[in-house]
Amino acid sequence: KDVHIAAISGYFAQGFGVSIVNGLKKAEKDLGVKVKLVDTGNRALDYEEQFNNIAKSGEYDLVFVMGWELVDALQKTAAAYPNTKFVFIDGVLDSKQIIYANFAQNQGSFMAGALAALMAEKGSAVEGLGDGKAIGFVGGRDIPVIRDFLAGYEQGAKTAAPDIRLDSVFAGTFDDPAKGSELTMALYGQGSDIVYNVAGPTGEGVLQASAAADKYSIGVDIDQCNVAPGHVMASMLKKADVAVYSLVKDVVDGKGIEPGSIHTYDLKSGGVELLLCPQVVDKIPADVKARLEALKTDVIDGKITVATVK
Amino acid sequence: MSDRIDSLLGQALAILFALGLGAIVILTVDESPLRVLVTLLNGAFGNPERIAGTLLQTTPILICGIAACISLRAGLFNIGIEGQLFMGGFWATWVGFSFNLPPVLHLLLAMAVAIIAGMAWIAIPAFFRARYNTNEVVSTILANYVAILVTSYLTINIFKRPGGLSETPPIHESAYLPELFSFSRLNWGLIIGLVLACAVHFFFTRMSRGYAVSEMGANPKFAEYGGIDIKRQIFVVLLASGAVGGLAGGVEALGVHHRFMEGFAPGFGFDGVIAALLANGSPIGTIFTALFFGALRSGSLLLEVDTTASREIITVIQALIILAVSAQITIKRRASDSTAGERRWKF
Amino acid sequence: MPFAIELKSITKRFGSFVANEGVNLAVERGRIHAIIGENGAGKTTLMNVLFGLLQPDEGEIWIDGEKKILPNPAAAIAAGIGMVHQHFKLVPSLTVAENVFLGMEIRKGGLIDHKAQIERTASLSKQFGLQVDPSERVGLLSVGIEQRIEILKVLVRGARTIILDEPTAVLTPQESRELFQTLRGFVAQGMTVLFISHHLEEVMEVSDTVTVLRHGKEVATRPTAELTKSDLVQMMVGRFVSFDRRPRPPTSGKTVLEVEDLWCRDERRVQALRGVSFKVRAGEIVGIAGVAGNGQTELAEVLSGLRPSSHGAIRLQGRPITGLSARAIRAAGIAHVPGDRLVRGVDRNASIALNMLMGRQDQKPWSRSGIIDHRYLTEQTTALIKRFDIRARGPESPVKSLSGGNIQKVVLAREFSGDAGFLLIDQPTRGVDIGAQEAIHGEIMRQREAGKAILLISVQLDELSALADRILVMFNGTVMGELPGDRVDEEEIGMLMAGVRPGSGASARGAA
Amino acid sequence: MEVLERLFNVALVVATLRTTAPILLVALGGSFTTKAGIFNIGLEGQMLVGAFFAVIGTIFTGSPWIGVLCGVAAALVLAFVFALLVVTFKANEVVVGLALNILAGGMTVSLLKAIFGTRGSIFGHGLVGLPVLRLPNARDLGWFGQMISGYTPLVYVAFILVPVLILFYNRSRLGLYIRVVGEKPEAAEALGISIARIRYVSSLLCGLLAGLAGAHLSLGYTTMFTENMSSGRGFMAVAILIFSNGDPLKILLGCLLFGFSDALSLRLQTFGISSYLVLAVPYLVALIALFALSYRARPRIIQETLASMGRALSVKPNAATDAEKAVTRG
Ligand SMILES: Nc1ncnc2c1ncn2[C@@H]1O[C@H](COP(=O)(O)OP(=O)(O)OP(=O)(O)O)[C@@H](O)[C@H]1O
Ligand SMILES: Nc1ncnc2c1ncn2[C@@H]1O[C@H](COP(=O)(O)OP(=O)(O)OP(=O)(O)O)[C@@H](O)[C@H]1O
Ligand SMILES: [Mg+2]
Ligand SMILES: [Mg+2]
Repeated sequence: KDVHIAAISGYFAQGFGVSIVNGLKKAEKDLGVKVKLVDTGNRALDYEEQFNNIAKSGEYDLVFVMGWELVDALQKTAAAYPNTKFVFIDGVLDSKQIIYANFAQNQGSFMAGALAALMAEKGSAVEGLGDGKAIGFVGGRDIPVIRDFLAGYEQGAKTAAPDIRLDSVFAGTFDDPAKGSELTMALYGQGSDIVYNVAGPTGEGVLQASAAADKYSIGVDIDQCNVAPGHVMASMLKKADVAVYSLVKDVVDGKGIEPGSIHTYDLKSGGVELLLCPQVVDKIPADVKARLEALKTDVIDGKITVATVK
Repeated sequence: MSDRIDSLLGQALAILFALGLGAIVILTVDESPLRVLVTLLNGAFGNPERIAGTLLQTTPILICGIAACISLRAGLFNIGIEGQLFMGGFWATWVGFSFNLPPVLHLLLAMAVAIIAGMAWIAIPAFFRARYNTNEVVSTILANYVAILVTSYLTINIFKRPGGLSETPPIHESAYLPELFSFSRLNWGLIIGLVLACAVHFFFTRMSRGYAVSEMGANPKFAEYGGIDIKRQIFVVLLASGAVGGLAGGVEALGVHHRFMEGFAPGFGFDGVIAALLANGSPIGTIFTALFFGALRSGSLLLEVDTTASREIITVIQALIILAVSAQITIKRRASDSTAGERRWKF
Repeated sequence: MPFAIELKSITKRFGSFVANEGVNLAVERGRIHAIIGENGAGKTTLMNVLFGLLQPDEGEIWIDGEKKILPNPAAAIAAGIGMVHQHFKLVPSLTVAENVFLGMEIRKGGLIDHKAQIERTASLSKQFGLQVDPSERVGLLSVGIEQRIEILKVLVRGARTIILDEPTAVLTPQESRELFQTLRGFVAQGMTVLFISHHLEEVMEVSDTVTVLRHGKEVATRPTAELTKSDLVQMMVGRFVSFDRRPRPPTSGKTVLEVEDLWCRDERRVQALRGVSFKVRAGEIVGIAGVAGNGQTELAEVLSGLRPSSHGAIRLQGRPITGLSARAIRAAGIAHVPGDRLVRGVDRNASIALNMLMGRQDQKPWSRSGIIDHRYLTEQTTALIKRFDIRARGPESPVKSLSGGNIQKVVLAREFSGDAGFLLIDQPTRGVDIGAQEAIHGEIMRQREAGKAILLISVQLDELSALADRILVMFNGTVMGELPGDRVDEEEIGMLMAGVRPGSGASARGAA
Repeated sequence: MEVLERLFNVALVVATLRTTAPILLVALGGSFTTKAGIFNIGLEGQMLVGAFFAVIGTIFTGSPWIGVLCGVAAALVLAFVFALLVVTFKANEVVVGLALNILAGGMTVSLLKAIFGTRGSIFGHGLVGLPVLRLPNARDLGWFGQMISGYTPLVYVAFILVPVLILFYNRSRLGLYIRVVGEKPEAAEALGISIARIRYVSSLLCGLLAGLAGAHLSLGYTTMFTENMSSGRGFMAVAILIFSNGDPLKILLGCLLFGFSDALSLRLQTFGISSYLVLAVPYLVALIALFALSYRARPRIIQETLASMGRALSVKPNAATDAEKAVTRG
């Protein structure tokens, strides 16, 4: 019997969603499962029927759900169809029927903030940096998940270099790269030399702006080093592809996944990670790299607790 | 009567033409039009739940459509229904979660506030349209953007509930608009919409004010000659249209979502305008066009799950239908308005 | 020498309506030729045929001894014919020179050469004595200058025959005189001028020959010198009392409407009314005669509150109503049959019944507490359809399915069936056939007998003489004189309509 | 003081010019239809398909220039449909414009899914943007050099088009005829100028520039396509067109105002003002400008009220036609 997997989200087009899709594609290829992607669009009214349509078919062995706006519909459906296994990606809810794949984006962002701050502190000692002693952040919409990234980023920066200024802005939308690019230019203009994007397609504009302005940016969710090679300093990976793949594999292998179980993907488990881009890695001074390693260890060991925003 | 049949026939032909084009579009994305049609029908009417789902989708389109009808009949173009809906939805929610009131009273107050919010949101464009003839199409479209941003601001920066959700706290149950059946979120909003459609139909066909408004839309010079105060009436009509737009938001907030969040009800305002246009500004006709769009929307939800075609195909087909019908209307107009040519010579 | 222009038995039909019937017209080169006739006599139609705007159904056009087919204005222009339309077609935001050269711009390197255009315009304007400032924007100029520009447009296209449709209708007396000067200059340079006019003294003054049209037929073509003004009027209006005067019991009551020194401007901000005063008593029909465009429309609009007056007072039943809204004026007791019935008088797409409702949708018994009594409306409409002999399938028939005459009856039925004490009736039978005219006249008389005060504006003298107790003749925004309705002296009224005060001999235009 | 310096500097000017360029291009396109007496609310959609097909064209040919051509061609198709319905079939301009916007939105997403398998954004796939032009010697000019150098070509095109269009309307025959058709169709008709033809031509010219504006968004401003990436810029342009009446110079001023308010408001965010409020600023500026200018223009408007009212909407199958040709002016 074929294994059928569904994924439902409004964000398949954005970094994190792309990562999920990649994981599923890989599972499709390697494990021979059947995958159905359901795009929710952006109308709250539609979500519940879409969940119902999926659950009622009874056809899917595992349903991945991504996006906080779907929570309401998810919980209702999960309660109504206890036999359908839903995996909520990127958060933990009260329901015991749902499986959770939780990513510690705050931890990853903590590392990104530390890197940005340490580099900014070096100032013009590093090629392409100025002495603004400031770092930037461009968010998509001003929503809690993005604030969670921001909180980690800020804490990382302050921990690594307390004097660094952080300018954070939001584009108000995930799909206006032009606005992302403009915001980034504004941040550069105000002294930031490194800008972290957490803004989906808007963020692509951030990365492109770093190339246009000959400055630095930090990618998010997936490996974005190649969007603006040499200008993307690092990418904060949220390895949804890995998470998704391993969960699917468990199903294929007949290992039961416990409803209500929480699968955590953090620095410790390697589910989130700061990837220094190979094009830039040589420009990063050794002491910065060492400090980053130390900070990472502190977080993993629990010496530093990274704040989270809900 | 034959006029009526002619025009219905014309519209039907136009819709068929658009559907034909739509079929071609579907073929280009490698899906069978027939399968799409069957899935659509199944998704929209396959079982009682799905029928209720269709009616659930129909409700906001219908109420927004009535808001549009009110302005269209007066020869005005309120494209800001979207913004009025967001405002109405937000402020109804606000009443719903910030006050503790007895059940019916709470609901009524929240509805009233939704209506007032919708009116307030159109008041300035309406004033400038009435007084200085400021193009209401553009001013109401721009106001939509502002409304969506402002409600987002209020939701996320001011009233956000704790937790990972970008939404307001839920409203108290005393402000719920009751559901009609246990198996669906379909609620009294549909009844409100139907009653409103009949009321607006009654207004335009039976009431003196409605007569004055529709004559202003049909021939403003005649209305002016008959002693109708056009400026005042423009203002009032736009306010009324905004009020219904706000009500649509109230119904969605109190009947379906019980809270306000991002993505509250995007696009329903536009759908409503289009439904009203297709119905030629008739509220009763809008019931059917709204149902048509509701079925398309609802059917497309299954389409997404059961076929490889995406829901945007439905948007494309919708647009094609509007285009076909808009041209159709004028083909008739040109044929019947033979006096226009005569008049030109008399100049 | 061949005629400059020769039209041979031109017939032009619009549907079943014959606008020109076998019209012959021959004009020698170097002459000013006038064409006169009542409204709707077919003058403009004939000129449009000559200018290629309309195609004749029968007949031939010969220009300088050659037979021509003129499928469009461009062909006419190529044949040396130019036309200045009754309504100017200038673009306000463009300069004089740009307007003159519009459609045949002088270009250098692909771009319009404004300098050259201005120079050419200046030299042309000098050559023909048409003073204009070529670089001025047209929107800022007066009507008189606009007309010069229209003439320049024609000249610059090399016209040798110039048609002017009612050129003096919009001009001040001084401007008219200057225009005539210019026209004489044209013929002195070997050009030919055809012009249409309703002002007989002008025709007498400047034309060499004159053609009179009546009901689409040519009545006469004569050298002007052989004719007197009263000959012209005679030929123009024919046996103008075509209706028998309606028998009338004397019913004269108290003054209902009083207009005192009323002034207003038209859309172009030109004074359209210049101090009009009169009274209308109950049971009296006061006629307003005059050539169209002498302020009658504006008078009607001011009285009904659709146009603001700039000065003066209107009193209805002794109460001042100046400056009130159209609604308040209606409520005060004025019913109005508008002159442009398709624009203002009806909603063509609505049913007859709904058209009957306009203006009284808020009144009992048409509506009660805001709800229209459709049963009453249908009953009333059915009754009115019967009473006014409206040929329609029923009260629900859309107005657009009715013929012109019947649409007019719908308007009359609505306005006459109210209880307004004063009826303002503008062109009640324009475009209406004889049968319907009879009926409408009968209805107007019934209203008079019912004690209504009636102001009847009409360009048809026979209509006025059949109906009116007194006739006021309007000219150029003023009341030229008053005649008793029962003894209309055609000579006298013709003179007044032409702006000549009997006895004084001088044109009133000069005095105005 | 320091705050002001952080806010007002050359970077702000540069940002203003950058944010202005796409709106300017599309608004200049709209100037053709506005001048020809057509109310074109479909600019948004034309821009969007322009952006989309520019990217598609680039991906399939590898040349951004061919991409630009593809974008323009797609916008032209939409413009042609607009003209066909509005001019030939006398459909309501607002209805057609809105429907074409919806069509553009749905079509681009459907095609995204059909071609790339997902909705959202496309970049990579061998997509290359238009090159940045650095003017020679710009460095020697100091801040001025900074201001005028380093944009992608279509930015220069947008600003150069302003004088070109002024010249076009004042000195070219077509420009003159477009103005005449919009202002006084009877005059054009009387002189044998075909109103329909001029309206077609101006619709297509409009499509041309709207397509360029879209291509600029996806190949110049950024190098990617995102669904709905025109983000209301077309509607902004319509607002500007209403109060500029289509005059290129006034369009430039209007666009600069929006570009400036956009650029400035983005910077204001770093001072802790909520992003949602800041983002509303350009729309509010547009609204205020619309209202303020219509208040000023009122005497003319009073006369036109009735004419435009009949025309503003003829949903009723046979509503007044005589006012149809009147131009909507705010
Ligand atoms: N295009 C047309 N279609 C139908 N009837 C027309 C048309 N043009 C003119 N007519 C009719 O033909 C008749 C003659 O019109 P024409 O304009 O030639 O009159 P005129 O003598 O110039 O009148 P006026 O003195 O009022 O200008 C009128 O009854 C008019 O209604
Ligand atoms: N478009 C139409 N639809 C339906 N009926 C029509 C239409 N046009 C005309 N009719 C009918 O045909 C009849 C003749 O119309 P027509 O306009 O020729 O009248 P007419 O003889 O000129 O009358 P009048 O002299 O009053 O203008 C009218 O009574 C009218 O009811
Ligand atoms: Mg005439
Ligand atoms: Mg007739």
